[in-house]
Amino acid sequence: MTDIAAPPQREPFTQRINWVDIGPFIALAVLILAGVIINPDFLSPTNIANVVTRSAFIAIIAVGATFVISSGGLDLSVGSMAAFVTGIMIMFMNAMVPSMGANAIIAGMALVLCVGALCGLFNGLIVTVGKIEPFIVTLGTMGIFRALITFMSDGGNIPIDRSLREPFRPVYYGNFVGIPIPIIVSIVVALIGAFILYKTKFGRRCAAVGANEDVARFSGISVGRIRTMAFVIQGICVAIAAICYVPRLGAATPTTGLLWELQVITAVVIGGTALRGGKGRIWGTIAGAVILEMIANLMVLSNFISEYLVAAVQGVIIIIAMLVQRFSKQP
Amino acid sequence: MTDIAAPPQREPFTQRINWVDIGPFIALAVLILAGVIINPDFLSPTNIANVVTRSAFIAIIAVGATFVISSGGLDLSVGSMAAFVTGIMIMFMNAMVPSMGANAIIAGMALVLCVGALCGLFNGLIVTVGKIEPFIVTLGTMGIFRALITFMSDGGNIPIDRSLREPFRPVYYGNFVGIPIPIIVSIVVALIGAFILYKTKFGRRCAAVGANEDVARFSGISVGRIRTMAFVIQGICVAIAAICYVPRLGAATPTTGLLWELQVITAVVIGGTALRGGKGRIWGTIAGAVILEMIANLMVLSNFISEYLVAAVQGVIIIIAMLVQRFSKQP
Amino acid sequence: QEKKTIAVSIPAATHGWTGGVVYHAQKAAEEINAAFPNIEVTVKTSPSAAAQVSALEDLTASGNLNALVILPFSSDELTGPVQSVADAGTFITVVDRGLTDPEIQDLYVAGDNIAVGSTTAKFLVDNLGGKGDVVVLRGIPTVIDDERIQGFEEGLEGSDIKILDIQYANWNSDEAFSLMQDYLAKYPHIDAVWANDDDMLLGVLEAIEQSGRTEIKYALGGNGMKEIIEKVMAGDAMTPIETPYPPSMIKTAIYMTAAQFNGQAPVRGTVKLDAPLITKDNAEEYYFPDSPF
Amino acid sequence: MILEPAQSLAGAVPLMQLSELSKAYGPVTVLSDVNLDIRAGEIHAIIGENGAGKSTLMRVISGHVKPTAGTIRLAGREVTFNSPVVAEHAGIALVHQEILLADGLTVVENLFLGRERTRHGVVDDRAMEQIAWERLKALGSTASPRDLVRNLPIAQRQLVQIARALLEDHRVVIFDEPTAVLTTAEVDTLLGIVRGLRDRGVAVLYISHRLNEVEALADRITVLRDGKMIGTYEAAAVTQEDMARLMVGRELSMLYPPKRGVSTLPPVLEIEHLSVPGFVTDASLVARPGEVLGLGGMIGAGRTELFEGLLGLRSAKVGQVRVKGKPVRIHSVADGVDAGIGYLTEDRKGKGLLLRERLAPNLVLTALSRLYRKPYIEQKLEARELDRAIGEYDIRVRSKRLEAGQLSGGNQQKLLLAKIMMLDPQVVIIDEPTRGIDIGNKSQIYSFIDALIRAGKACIVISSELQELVGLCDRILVMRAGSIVAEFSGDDITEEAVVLAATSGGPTAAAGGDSL
Ligand SMILES: Nc1ncnc2c1ncn2[C@@H]1O[C@H](COP(=O)(O)OP(=O)(O)OP(=O)(O)O)[C@@H](O)[C@H]1O
Ligand SMILES: Nc1ncnc2c1ncn2[C@@H]1O[C@H](COP(=O)(O)OP(=O)(O)OP(=O)(O)O)[C@@H](O)[C@H]1O
Ligand SMILES: [Mg+2]
Ligand SMILES: [Mg+2]
Repeated sequence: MTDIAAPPQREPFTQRINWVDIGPFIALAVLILAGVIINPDFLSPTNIANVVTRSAFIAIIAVGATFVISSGGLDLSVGSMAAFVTGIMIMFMNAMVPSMGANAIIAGMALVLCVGALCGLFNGLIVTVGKIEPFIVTLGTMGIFRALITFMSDGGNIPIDRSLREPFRPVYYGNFVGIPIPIIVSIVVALIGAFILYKTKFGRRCAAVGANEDVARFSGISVGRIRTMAFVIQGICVAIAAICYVPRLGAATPTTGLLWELQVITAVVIGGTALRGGKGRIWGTIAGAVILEMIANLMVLSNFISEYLVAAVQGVIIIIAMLVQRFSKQP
Repeated sequence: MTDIAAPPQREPFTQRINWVDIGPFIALAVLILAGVIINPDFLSPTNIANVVTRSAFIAIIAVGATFVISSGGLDLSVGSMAAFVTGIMIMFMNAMVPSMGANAIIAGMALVLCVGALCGLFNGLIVTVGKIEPFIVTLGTMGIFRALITFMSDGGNIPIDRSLREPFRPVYYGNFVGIPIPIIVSIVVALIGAFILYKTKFGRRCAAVGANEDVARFSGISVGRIRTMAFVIQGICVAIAAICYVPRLGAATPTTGLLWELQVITAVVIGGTALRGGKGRIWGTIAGAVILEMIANLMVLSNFISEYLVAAVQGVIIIIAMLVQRFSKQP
Repeated sequence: QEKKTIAVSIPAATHGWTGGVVYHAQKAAEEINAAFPNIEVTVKTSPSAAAQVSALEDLTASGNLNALVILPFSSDELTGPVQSVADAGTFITVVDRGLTDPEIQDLYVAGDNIAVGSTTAKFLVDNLGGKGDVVVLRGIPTVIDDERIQGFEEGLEGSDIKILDIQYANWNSDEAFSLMQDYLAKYPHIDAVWANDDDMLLGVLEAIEQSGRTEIKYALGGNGMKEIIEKVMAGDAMTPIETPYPPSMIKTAIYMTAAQFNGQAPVRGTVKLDAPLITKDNAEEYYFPDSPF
Repeated sequence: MILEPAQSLAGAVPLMQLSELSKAYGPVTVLSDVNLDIRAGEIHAIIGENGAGKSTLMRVISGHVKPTAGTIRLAGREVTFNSPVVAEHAGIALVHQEILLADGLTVVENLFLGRERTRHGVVDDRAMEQIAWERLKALGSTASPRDLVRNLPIAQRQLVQIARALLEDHRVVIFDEPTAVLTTAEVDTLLGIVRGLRDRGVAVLYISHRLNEVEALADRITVLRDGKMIGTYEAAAVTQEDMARLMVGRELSMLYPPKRGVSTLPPVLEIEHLSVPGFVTDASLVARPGEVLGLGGMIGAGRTELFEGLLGLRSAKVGQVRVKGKPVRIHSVADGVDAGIGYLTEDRKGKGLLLRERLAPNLVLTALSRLYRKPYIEQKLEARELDRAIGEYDIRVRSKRLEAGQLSGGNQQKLLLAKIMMLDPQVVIIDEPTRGIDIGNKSQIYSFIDALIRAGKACIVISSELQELVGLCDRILVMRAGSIVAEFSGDDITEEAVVLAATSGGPTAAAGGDSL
């Protein structure tokens, strides 16, 4: 009974774990197959590049959401937070242009990261100090951020200064060794996220808090601090996404980031992270984000779906994607 | 130890329980006070009647949501489901008018209840049989129902037949002993809901399934069936709400019920039902629904809020409402 | 000869007017595809500015796009992306809202949202004898909404007509209904109501009817929804006029764009659709009974 | 002497027959070829070391786990239980070793879950509460039917769980270490009830590590070792020593290490005037290095809350706390750890371990910051720590990739001990150190405790097992109804004295102690 050596033939466990991780990628593969059948152009380099690049926003934010959700929280405010911080960033840069010229972009980036972190901190503190359901808190702050951007833009929109458009453009449209910048950014974010979640004390504690709050407290983990930190990370991710977003649309409007929160959470869940908390799966999340964007892309590329029914088809595909995973999990 | 003493006086517990239940009503009271201070017209009979009547839709749907949530589920599709069943109902009634005249309304009501129940069943089966997070499933069906109504109405709207307008009108605008019909309906729905949830085996098992799935299963409760039933009840409530809704504007449009799901869930949570499942609180839910509608009403009645910031103030008030509860809970 | 493709990119049918746009766009597509075998028109809707940019990328990805007809979500956000489509040599037709850089578009079929506001305002100024109290319901915070409000306020300038209140009702009849009920509770005297879109007007009318308030002389909308046109034709006292903002403008644009692939010389420049006052007399010409809108 | 396995008596037809039962998890064989017959109207004890497979066997019998091979016959007919429900309909009830209740619900709701009593369609709360009240009373539980289970101490939960299993009449009732979390008084009541069941012709399967109970109760005894049957014996024929030897497969050294005698060294931990509203009133105590300080009392005396209060896990009013003479303020477990206080919870499944997490992460969870100066984690280091702990505390795991929840109760406890010791605290507070632990492991844990005392640390042991307190501790404080009422040391320490102080003429005084 005392044979301690971890025998290599412990397949069931290794397998089970791998399967959960692979699930989303299988779904992704299936989707790509479908795509090729529907429209050969689907696999054209430009199209793939476009789709993946686009999914960057959601992917980056969803990495943050993976922290929040695995620590047992939920953040509905990310969409409007994105709009809000984008607005702040643009206004600030426009104000700085006269004095700093193109450097305003650097300053803007620095600022938006701080603002994002603060927004996250705000969410986190209300949740942990006020001891209120994250759902309600972030629903509230969702309204707050949305209103602030509407206010800042007087219900219209906040365009970025002409002189900044060009220098800023590459952040979205540029590429590095052929890979679009946003893709690189999101990969980097995911790498860092994965490192923090899987390889640091904080990450461990995050998962512990999400898995069983009592055990966490009895193990000397300050549950509140961990939860708050998760929200802060979420805020920073939102800010990073905003940085990639600005050059794409060149303006912040009251409708910026509308309903992103749903896409983000969907990406996380499709990625295999349970909404009730516990283990988070960064790479699955990334896959989830790409899946969502690909579905939207297929809707445009396919010609046999009535415009009115697009949303329905998307809904169906999302559910199917989950089923594919479910069953890929039973080997 | 043999003599069985009568059950002990259990003040502490009755008290504890009461506090949770009273919480939302305290918040409501505070809100009303604030309202009167902001604008005396607030308490005018017409205004109160209008507000409460308006809250009926959300209240009725939220009663259903209380079942789903307390059984550990979540339904994001209620808003678009409402739009969809409304559309079905109107089209059916319009088709029946020639043959049945005003009786088409009765037939329509019967039909919509069945359709609602089926929609709920659909959600429930995917969740329980497919074993997919309710969040994702209902996010998918939300898209599906929304698309269907858009399709049915060609993106325009589906107006009710002129000849039905008048006979149907009272269902929203009429009143019984001075109380508007929708209020009566929602009270009746709440009464029935409370009875089912608190006084029947099903209700007890709902809470048990939400509180601890494994324990429920070991106790021989068929978790799947209970969860599915909860979704069906949700569907029926949506249908009832639809019945009260049709006569109000006499049409279904692709924007009908937009974002109701968020209001519904908020009402339930403000009402004191925990999102992670367990005990559901019907009356709290009703209070929650009224609170939400009242906040919106106050936003308009108050003079000092920029139209841009309304959402922000609402968000703040919702959070405060939760805090009020939190602290009213510690006597 | 080889097939010419025209892509039409428009907002998704999220409320009545956009619903009308989608309807007319699809009708145009069907008709043209049927009539001219060498022309292929595809219609794509997008729920948001970001999605519309994505759609543009997708449509151009294949690289064989001859013309683009676009009704931009918002000018600033779409200017850049449309620019890059134009750079690929595609013929650009912009509908309704101009881009921030007019150089980009070959053809511009312009609606005039400012006019929608100001025409209505002028009517009120004339018919309320230059003074009175009005409440306003605005839509979803977007450029359209902003321009209409702007036009309305300009239109009132110089008169003694006072705007008691402006609130968002998101172009949603239910929210408009609630909002109007609250306006009625808040203001004992209202002379006129303006909802900057007919969807909202429907809710407003119900609320007024329910309240039984008699002092309200006018409840006006905008966009030319058929239900409202019907009222105008019927000479309704409360809604005697309407300002058109015909979603059919998309159809016009598509046809004008398609013409060039059919032998005719490409039409360039700007076509401005005015927003004339629709009254009992001219209502018929704005009435499309089979349109959903 | 050599023991002959008992021949199953001719005539007495077994109610239940297990033949060649085996269970394997993947490549891990947990049960192999178990043959067992269970008769109506007998109390059949199953004993074995931690991880021997007792619980697994019971889970198989009661349909919670499907056997990989073998057959079960009930009253002669072969049966297969696909779910606990089927088994229960066949008349088989299991009281789980771990507590399976919905904490969010009240006691009565848990009791009647899935068997609600109704009066024409309406659930009949009055009736259910009345029944609940009677059943709990009969079990000597202090819980009220309307208490939220979440708010009950673990012992009360156990009683609720037992009440639940006994709610309806069954042909076979299985108790998996029912007394592990109970104090003498409740144990006696329970034993009485178990005997009652037997006399009503019910077949009782009874798992316990408390051999004195087994001796006092069992008609026949089956011994498991490493998942294999060692044999079934007539209880009359075996002594506790025999049982211990059969379980462990070797002669046992004596259970308790020699006492160290009352220490006079300056105290490591001094608690002055600590109150936990509702549970503890004005408790003061000192713990000195070189002695084991015991904390006795009936369930619900407030011992757990005292220390949960000390560590800021409950709101508490503290006069002053000193560690090594220096005043410290403790608001959280983390503060406690920094101050050198380690607390090992009594509720290892609920508050001790992440059951769905692997062993290594569980082991290092509290010690993360001590283990890693750098912000990031090296799995290697972790693995090494796990090996060390496994060796040092002799944790029996078949694979290091298991999740904590898959360890047997006893091994979970050792893992938990290892987890706390990773902080090398000055004061170790162990709440119910040997709850559900087999005799072999017990003596091990006692020697661990002895070792750390000799290493100059102080140790406080909260135990509801009188024998343990008396056998292990050099000084004993007794709590009653939230306050410390007595202190014994040296030769004054006797079970009788402790029980008397703990109950002091209370209703259960008479019942106290004498089962030991
Ligand atoms: N799901 C599982 N997967 C793998 N191994 C398991 C699983 N469940 C239990 N085991 C192993 O089966 C063995 C027997 O466990 P079991 O709980 O039956 O022991 P036990 O006799 O009840 O011990 P204790 O007296 O501590 O309760 C243990 O070694 C345990 O690690
Ligand atoms: N949250 C709670 N609400 C109400 N009563 C409680 C709560 N928790 C415990 N109790 C009661 O408070 C008293 C203290 O329980 P506690 O578990 O601390 O006793 P203990 O001495 O630790 O017993 P054990 O041997 O189980 O540790 C008991 O009467 C228990 O029933
Ligand atoms: Mg066991
Ligand atoms: Mg205790």
